[in-house]
Amino acid sequence: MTVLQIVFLVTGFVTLLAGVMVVASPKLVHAALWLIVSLAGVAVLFVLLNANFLAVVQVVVYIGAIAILIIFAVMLTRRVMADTGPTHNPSWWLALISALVLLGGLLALILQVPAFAQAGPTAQPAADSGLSDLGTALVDVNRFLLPFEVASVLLLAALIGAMAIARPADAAEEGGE
Amino acid sequence: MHDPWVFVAFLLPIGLLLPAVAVLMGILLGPRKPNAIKGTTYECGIETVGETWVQFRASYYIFALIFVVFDVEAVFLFPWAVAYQQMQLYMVLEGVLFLLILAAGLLYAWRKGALEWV
Amino acid sequence: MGDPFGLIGQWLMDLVTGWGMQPVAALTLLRFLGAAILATVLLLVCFLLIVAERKLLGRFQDRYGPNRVGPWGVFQTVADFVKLIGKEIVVPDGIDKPVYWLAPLLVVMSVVGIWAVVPFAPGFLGTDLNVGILYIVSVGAIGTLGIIMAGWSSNNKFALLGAFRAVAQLVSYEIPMVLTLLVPTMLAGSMGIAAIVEAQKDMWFITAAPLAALVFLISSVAENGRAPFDLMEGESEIVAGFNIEYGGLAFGMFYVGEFLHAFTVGVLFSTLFLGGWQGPGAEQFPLLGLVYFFAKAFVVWFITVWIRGSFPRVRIDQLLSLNWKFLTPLALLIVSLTAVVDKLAVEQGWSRILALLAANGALFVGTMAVLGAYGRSVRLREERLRATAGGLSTGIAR
Amino acid sequence: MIPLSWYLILSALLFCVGAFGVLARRNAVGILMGIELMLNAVNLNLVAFWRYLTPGLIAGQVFTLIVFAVAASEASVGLALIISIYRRRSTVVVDEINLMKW
Repeated sequence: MTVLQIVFLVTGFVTLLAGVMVVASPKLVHAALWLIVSLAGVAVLFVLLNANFLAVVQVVVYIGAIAILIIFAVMLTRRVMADTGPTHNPSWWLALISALVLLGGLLALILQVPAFAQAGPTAQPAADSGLSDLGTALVDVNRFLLPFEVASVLLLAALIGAMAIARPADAAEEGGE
Repeated sequence: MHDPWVFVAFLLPIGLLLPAVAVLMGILLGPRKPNAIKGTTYECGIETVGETWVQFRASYYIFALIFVVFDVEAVFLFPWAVAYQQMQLYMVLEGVLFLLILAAGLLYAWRKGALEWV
Repeated sequence: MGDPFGLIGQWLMDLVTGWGMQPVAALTLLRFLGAAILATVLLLVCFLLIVAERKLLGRFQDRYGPNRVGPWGVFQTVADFVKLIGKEIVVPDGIDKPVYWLAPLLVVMSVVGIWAVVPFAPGFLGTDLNVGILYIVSVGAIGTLGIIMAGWSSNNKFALLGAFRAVAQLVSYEIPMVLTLLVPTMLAGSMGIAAIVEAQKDMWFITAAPLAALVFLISSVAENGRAPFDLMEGESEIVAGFNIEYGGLAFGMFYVGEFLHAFTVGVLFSTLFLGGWQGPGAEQFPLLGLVYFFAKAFVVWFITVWIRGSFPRVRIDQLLSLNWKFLTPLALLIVSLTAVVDKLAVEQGWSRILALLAANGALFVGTMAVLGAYGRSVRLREERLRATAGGLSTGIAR
Repeated sequence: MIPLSWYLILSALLFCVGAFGVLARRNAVGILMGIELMLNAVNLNLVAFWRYLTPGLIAGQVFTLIVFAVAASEASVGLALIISIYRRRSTVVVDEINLMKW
């Protein structure tokens, strides 16, 4: 057991436990907070994978933005959520069975492929140049320019669509003169 | 490779632990005589009306929404900014185009009056 | 006298390995000690910062400020601290205990965490992350989380309302802040804070990007939630805000977080735009770098306190308008303009700084013209309104 | 060194936990949280594959970034829908949002 392996096991356990709490927690705000713990755990795993940039982006985007959005939505729709009704479907055991079957299939697949048994990374990625390489790749016509600009359009569409949906009908009518 | 993070991995828990010790000290050393009045919700002495979960306006959500989209956008641009000095002009312009596409979203929100707080 | 920090580090390293430790373990131990010392010193410095700020605010408002405990009142915060320890922590019913207690700790942690990447002097910094700038943003996001947790767990509608307001403000002002952070990243070609300071050897970034620096300063002050942006603590409107149900040291921790953050704003501004520890002779004598660093940080911190003491609180609609209709579009323009002009200047062989300065100046003049036109239109509308209102009232009188 | 399969197993577990949440939660926001968990599991897979199999190519990181953008869009539109439905029908329980069923 190396130190890295221990760190991985602890982080993985926390991430997974938090994930279970997300789906099991009766209070929705608690579920959202557990989701944040789980996301932070994934960020630590990104660090273990030498993806520094993705790790901080994970925190900025997921914890700093998406989680806040989810908490806002939970609070805005709270009155009904405070109810004492069951938090899960009556047929939740069906869901459990499907999830377990899915897990079994995935595990069987993972353990079969020989390439996945690889004990460690083959090559070290470049430490610092990786970031500027990523930046160039995003705007290079021959590489990922199209996905990059499409992501921008996607975000624009999401912004406009979500705004059109979320605003109350009367506000939407009186807006825009 | 993980070297620079070791310090962070120490500093963050310590940053959490030190205030925790201070607060714990306050809890242990301070007197503790709870009663029903002290346990009530504080509203400058006025009795609380209704429950805590009053409905909030959706404007808060709208601002959070615009924030999320722009946050993702800014984060996308950071690798671009790092690579900026090795770039040709057209690559720089592509990054600016990325910015301006989203600026259109801000303009839309502005025109639609979603940025008004009324 | 060449490199005291390197020497001290080497000496400590030798000392610990001399006890028979593995070099890796010794390095880890030293890092742990460094982190512990940094966090402790920061929280202790807070005692002085609070007194200094209160004294300054007192002078700005033509009064003495704290002057009873110790010489010039420097022990005032210690006395306050002792008082806060001795207070009963009144915990209201119906709170969500783990969340309630975790919230103030997270707020302090988010501020202390920023200091991990701050370079105090050449070769004297916690750690040199290659994603330093985004690390600062991400740690700051945890503070926002702490505030919403505090507001939610308190079971008080004013706390919740205060938290909603605070979060709306914090997330809004994060956008211009993050956007202007792109400018130093572009100019330095790196997100590492040490590399950014290194890149300011010849010129500070404030000379190349004065507008970006200004926007960054404004949005940082707003992120800190102090006057004129102290809406999250509107005593007269929402009782106190998200921290209303906190007492004793738990409340003190929010206070500590705020005051430490104020100084951190100064540190970040001086690091990103004023060259950090850079200055004449700092390369040869790292101790001098430390002096420059703190001198610059204190100047910026003084300016933020001055702003706090001078401006009245804005309304929430003004706050959000200022951000979304002014700072964010301006930040977008600054980033686009800086990117294009700098690239053109390098390709055409113009002087970089002059081109950037000219672009900034043009943008400033343009912004002022737009603001002036807007102000005139508002004044005109008000005058017209007043005229019709006056006509009405005379009509009624007749 | 951490074997690649560890990451894959963890991500498979996380994915299935998220899938369970999506299937079993009655609350729409809860379902969305399950989706976020699943997206994270996918991200973890992408980054692990990038690191272990093709560290020379940047594609793994770019894919993850795109997933971030998609997740942000999905969350903002999904939550906007939920808020809109809540405002009209005063419920966020998906079983009760059945107008389109008939």
